Amino acid sequence: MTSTLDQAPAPTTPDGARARALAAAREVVAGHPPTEVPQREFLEACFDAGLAWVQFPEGLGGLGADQGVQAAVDAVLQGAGGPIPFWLNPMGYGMAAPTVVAHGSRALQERLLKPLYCCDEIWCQLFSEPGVGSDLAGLATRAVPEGNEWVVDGQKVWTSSAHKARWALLLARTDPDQPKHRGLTYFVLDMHQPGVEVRPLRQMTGEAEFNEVHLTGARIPDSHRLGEVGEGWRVAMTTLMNERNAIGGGSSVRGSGTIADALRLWRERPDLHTPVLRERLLRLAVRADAARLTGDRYRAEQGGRPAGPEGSVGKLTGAELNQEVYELCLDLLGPEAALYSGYDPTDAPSAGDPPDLARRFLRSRANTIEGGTSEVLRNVVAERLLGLPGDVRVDTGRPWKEVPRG
Amino acid sequence: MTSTLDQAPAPTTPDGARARALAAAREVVAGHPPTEVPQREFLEACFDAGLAWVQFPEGLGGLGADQGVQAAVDAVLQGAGGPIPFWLNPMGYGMAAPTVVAHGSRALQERLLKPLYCCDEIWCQLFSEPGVGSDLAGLATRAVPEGNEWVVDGQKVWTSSAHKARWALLLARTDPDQPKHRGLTYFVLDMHQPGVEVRPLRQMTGEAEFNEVHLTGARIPDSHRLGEVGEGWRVAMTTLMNERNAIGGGSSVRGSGTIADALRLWRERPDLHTPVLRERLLRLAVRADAARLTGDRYRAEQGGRPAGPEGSVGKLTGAELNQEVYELCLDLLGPEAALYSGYDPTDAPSAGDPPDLARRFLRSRANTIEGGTSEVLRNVVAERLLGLPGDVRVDTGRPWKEVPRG
Amino acid sequence: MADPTAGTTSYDGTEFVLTDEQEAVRDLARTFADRTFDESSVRGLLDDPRGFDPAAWRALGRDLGVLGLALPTTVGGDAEDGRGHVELALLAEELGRVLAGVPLLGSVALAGTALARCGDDAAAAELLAGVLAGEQVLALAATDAAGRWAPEDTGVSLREGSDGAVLDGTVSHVVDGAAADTVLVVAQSGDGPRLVAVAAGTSPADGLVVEPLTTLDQTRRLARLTFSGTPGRVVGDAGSTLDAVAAARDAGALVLAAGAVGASAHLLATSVEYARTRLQFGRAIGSYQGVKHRCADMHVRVEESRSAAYHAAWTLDGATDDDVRTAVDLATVVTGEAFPQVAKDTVQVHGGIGFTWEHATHLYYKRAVGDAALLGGPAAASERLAASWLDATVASPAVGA
Amino acid sequence: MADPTAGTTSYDGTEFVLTDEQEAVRDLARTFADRTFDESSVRGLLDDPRGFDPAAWRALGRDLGVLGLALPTTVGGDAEDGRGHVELALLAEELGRVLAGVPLLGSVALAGTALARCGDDAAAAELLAGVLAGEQVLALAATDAAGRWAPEDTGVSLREGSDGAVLDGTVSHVVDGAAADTVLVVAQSGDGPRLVAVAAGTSPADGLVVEPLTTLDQTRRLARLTFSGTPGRVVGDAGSTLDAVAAARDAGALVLAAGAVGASAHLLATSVEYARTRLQFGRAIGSYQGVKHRCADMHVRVEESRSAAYHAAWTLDGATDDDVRTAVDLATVVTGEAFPQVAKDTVQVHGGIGFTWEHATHLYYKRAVGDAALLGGPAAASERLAASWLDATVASPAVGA
Repeated sequence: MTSTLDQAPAPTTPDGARARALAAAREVVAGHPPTEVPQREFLEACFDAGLAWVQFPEGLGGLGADQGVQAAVDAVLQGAGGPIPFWLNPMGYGMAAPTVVAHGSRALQERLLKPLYCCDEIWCQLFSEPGVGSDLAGLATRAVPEGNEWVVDGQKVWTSSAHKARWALLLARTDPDQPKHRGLTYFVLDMHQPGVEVRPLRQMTGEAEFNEVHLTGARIPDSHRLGEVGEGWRVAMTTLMNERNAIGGGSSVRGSGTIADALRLWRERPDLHTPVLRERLLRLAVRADAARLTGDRYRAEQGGRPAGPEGSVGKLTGAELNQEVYELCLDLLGPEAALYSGYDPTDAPSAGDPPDLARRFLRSRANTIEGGTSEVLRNVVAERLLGLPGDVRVDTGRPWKEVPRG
Repeated sequence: MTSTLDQAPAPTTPDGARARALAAAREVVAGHPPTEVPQREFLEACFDAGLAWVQFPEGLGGLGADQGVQAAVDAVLQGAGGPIPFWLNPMGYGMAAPTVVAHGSRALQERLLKPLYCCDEIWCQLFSEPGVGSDLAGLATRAVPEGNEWVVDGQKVWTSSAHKARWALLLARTDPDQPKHRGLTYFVLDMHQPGVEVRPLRQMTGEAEFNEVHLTGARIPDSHRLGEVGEGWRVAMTTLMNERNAIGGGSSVRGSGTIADALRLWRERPDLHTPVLRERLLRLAVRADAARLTGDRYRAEQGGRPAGPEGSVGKLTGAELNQEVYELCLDLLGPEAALYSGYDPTDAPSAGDPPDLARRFLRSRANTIEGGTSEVLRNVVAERLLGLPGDVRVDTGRPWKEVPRG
Repeated sequence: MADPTAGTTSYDGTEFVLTDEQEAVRDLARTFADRTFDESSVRGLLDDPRGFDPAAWRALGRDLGVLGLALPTTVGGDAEDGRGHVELALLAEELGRVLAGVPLLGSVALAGTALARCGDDAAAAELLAGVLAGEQVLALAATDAAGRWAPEDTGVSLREGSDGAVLDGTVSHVVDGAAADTVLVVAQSGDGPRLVAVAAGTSPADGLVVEPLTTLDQTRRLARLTFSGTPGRVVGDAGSTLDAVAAARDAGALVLAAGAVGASAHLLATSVEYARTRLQFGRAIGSYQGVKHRCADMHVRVEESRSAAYHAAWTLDGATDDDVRTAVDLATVVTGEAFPQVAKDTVQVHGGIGFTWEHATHLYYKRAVGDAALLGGPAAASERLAASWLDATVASPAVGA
Repeated sequence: MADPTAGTTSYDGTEFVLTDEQEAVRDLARTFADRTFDESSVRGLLDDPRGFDPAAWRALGRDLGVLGLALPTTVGGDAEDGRGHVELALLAEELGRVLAGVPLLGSVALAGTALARCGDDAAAAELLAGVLAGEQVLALAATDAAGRWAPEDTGVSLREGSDGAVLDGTVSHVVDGAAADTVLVVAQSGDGPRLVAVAAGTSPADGLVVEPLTTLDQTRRLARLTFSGTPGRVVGDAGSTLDAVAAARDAGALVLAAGAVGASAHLLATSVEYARTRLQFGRAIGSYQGVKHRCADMHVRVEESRSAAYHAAWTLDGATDDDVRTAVDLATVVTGEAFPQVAKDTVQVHGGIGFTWEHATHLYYKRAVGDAALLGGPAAASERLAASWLDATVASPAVGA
């Protein structure tokens, strides 16, 4: 059904847990109506009721229930006007929380999860570096042990929300003598310390959506390590898969998502119509719908199971489609496309403004790069889904420090 | 100028040689009017007058003149109704003759060149093999010395005109212990001997334009070797470059070549017009014209010098354009495209028939494979014209027999 | 036009999740297709005058009993509440995978659906009995003399002869038209278009000339039929004709789309296997990004084809809230773009061998090209989608009720 | 419309082969461009209110003397027999390569050509003198209030005021319109469109409002001009106006196309250098076919762009037997497709860094996008080519006399 997302999830959980969670959700929205109480109060109530991540242990924002129950709970919470927690603290909610709960000590979990969910503490991710690009495992930021701490030096880039983040997920090299994947360790870094400097990174749209983060003798207590020393790559892979699937998630309503911008422009501006542009728009709308249905199909076929590399298909098609959609919008606009709302970072439109198509057009160039370049995603599709052999590797098994970089 | 091909070539040759050649050409057409005498008589007269390949030595069909003079001579000969020799014996005229004159003994040259030019003896090329594909230098056909002869065993494929050829250009492996490029030798093989078996190779159009050639103890006198033992690759490369440039040569008249088929269909069938197909045809016509002008520009910029890897650009664009042109033709034809003139090899239309668009459509699938796949040509463009590094090689320097094949 | 059965029943399954019964149909179809058709048997039919395998047809009808899966019980089929299209798609996918030589499209999807919707269940049941048993072949002639899908005006006229209804005119590109025992012709009468059943046994003396066409795709036969005062039997209601033929086209387009999914998936598997094992310069060609990325794109196309075709099937079953015509047209456009492209990519991945007659790829490529010329093809479907999504001034392409 | 000078003189050079003098112009332009403009100076102009470098403009006009290369001697330029377009293209290519901030397009190609063809050489010479010396800037306003190229009806009207001609109306997207000392406006009079020179010094009290627009491409400035009873001076013949503006568009389109060639070639060189030196997984990224084949395709696009732009230049010089309008439109369509694509490919080859403000690629990308919105762009050129090549029932696209 095209409206599967609105339906109750498949009943894979014992009815008891499900009923208990739903009762708790109804109690929260009754006691703390999200449209009436401050957002923080509502979020705290959710957390305390175990509705933040129902599959987490009790006391850590969860109920120890099946993850499939979350959709039903969210339907109640959001149906009453509650916020979508992911968008409040994306790196925290989507990436940090599952990693901390899987790899952190109980003390660390208790320290971090509630402020994360309540948005008292925003999270960011320190993975990418100027030198690494698609070769993430080749990263050079060093973490050196010193007593009960780690001392970190290096430079990270493409960090969203770094300027407002209290905590960062950090991937750093702890052993340069190992082959690259085996010398990495995963940490939680306190962003509020002298060794951390955040600089905005301006992009072609004029805005600075991302940051560079310079780490100079930054310190991390060993208790903030997630997973074993040298196991950082394995820990990170779980996180990245979540990110890619989130990006390529897609919509389940025809004509929504990026294509909606082109369809709206088409409807509102009949003066711009030509038969050739009509054909181009139709083809894009068809591709958007084929991608949408494929996302629906994968979700249906997977039931409650987490997505695998199939998620790369949606990310790949979505990224290229976005670019073509905004190219069409600019072609439709003709001379109007020569204008811009302004490159000063403060010129960026606010949420209520009509879509700034030229800005989205420029922004879409990053879609085939961020979260896995289209080249890497095609490798993933071909190698992991189709079983084609990998490329000839010159770096496998060599100590990281001996592999040429640049 | 769009009509450069009709003009006299740039005067890079001493006027004497040029005038002498033109005088000889006028004498030949006066004494042996090509529209009146048998074709063989005309060709023999041309050869004897040194007008076959003016740059060849006297007595071997040439005058020892600059190659640039040939265009002026051909203008006279073909202007009087003479045939275009290339199309009478393509492998002989375009590939065998230059190779024989560069690498054969004088005795061999005297034996082979005149019958070649007069079309008493047709030539073919035995390079490709079922196992090699783009990796031509990996070929497996063996030539083993025995007394003053070589004994050849192996299988060749994609051979045009093999069934009517008297001679073949053969590339065979003479030393499997050498890395693949260094163990090859180049021969002239007599096709009229028991060890040579020619089998037609039927293609998706229904016709058998090519052949397989099975070599079983075929014999070659050592005097029919072209170039040194182990130098076959170097000798072959000259020949192949000629072939690729011939394929990608292109036209110098707007709207001619493959695109003409689509333009003619468009003109003759206004009932098939739609705005969207009109746009597609326009884009193809623009691409065809951009490719045509690029060919013109390369020829003009190169003056009389032989083409280098730039020829790959024309072959690459031409092949993909051909395919799109015939795809458009079939889309234009709609239901008519579901029909075919017949798959029996005898159903192929003759020269006078209207173009069989469905047949050309099917035939065009080979364009991006034959004479260098589009993948290989993109490598050539990127590596030889742009200087990008080659791929990681696992076969370089290894003895041929140790490199995996299949 | 919405499927009249949509919304009248509630469907308790989930779109894209096969029921156990549907899984069983797929397994049955796959086993049958693999056992019955291999490359050699498919090639054997290329020059066969009938162009299909009567034994396989009988097996599908009589032994497996799968030809009535999407035809209503009221005409002898197995489908309740307008269901069965998922099953039909699975069958068509598996048959398409092997280019099976059976007249499923003409007999079941086109003529069968038209009869089931013609308004005369008794006549429909009578004409369909032989088909459901795999004993007979039916065809639907709703094209014009140029082979264009044109049910509103095929150019065949219906008049009262001395002994009943007679037809005059020519239709071309009739799927399974030469093999058909009975052809259901859409003919123009004073009451508008009518369905007229003409027995193929009708002698030339009665003015029926059946010419098999030489088709680009030799695995799917087309014929030209010329009627000159040819007697026929009018079936169904005058008012139902166009709706019946439209439903037939929907079912036919589903069979084509699902067949394209099976064929494309087969081509992809062939290409991947070749790319894994064919070596060039000492390496598998699939390790080069030129080949590897092409295969990745083929995979995306196959996946999207499957999503679109299955969505059409579930929608025809009334199991989504989408519009039937939209879902079917979407499947036609998506598979109509993907299938030829995947076939071209397959030739390119295989290199020279993929261009030969000996290699099976050309049979699939021609199927892809030939399919595009049937039922209006992706061109007409695309035009309808554009009219529905883009031309309406008020309606948005968001899914309505 | 054929170039009126074509065919009147015989040209003894060969198309695509530069004469020694043309080589010298190219070398001069390249040296000048490289010495005068680097990324830092180009970025410095992004926020400059004038948007161009007056010293560079003076150097081109007074010191190098290259601004009149394609303008006839009769108006103070250097061109004989309608020649000089190859030289203009070479100059534009080298300036485009570095995104040079000089008003060549508006002052020379557009306003200069329009004046040279307006039918009043004396007035043209007078207005052009400051431009040829690199002291002044001219602009041509032939767009409408929405910025569409619309010389037939810009929406500006010309009437007789108490003290002479006055204008009313709005034009937008006027290239170099805010920097211009004099704007040549195409205005509608009772005699049809006329060229009217308006001094930019005209005070707002006289009803001239000049609004610089915030452009996507900050390296090429556009302005909106509103006239309210604004006084101006009519120049040239009524009958010559549209031909003069059409010639201006041809020259402007040549400058855009040649500039696109220089810019695309620069992007390709940047991409190749990055692909040669940037390592991933221990190898240069240019050794992967994903990147390598992209670069190969970029090369083909740059080569075809150069061929088409040069062919337009030689054709405008009367040195080919092609039609001027066709050759210019072809150059617009080919470069209009290639330049944005090459810019997009450059971003992709560079990865994240190519998306940053700090990297110069976005300046070129925006130039590519902005250019497409000028002079009707590739869309209008493509439409004219289609009308000429495809719609005529008799004429074939083969080159005529």
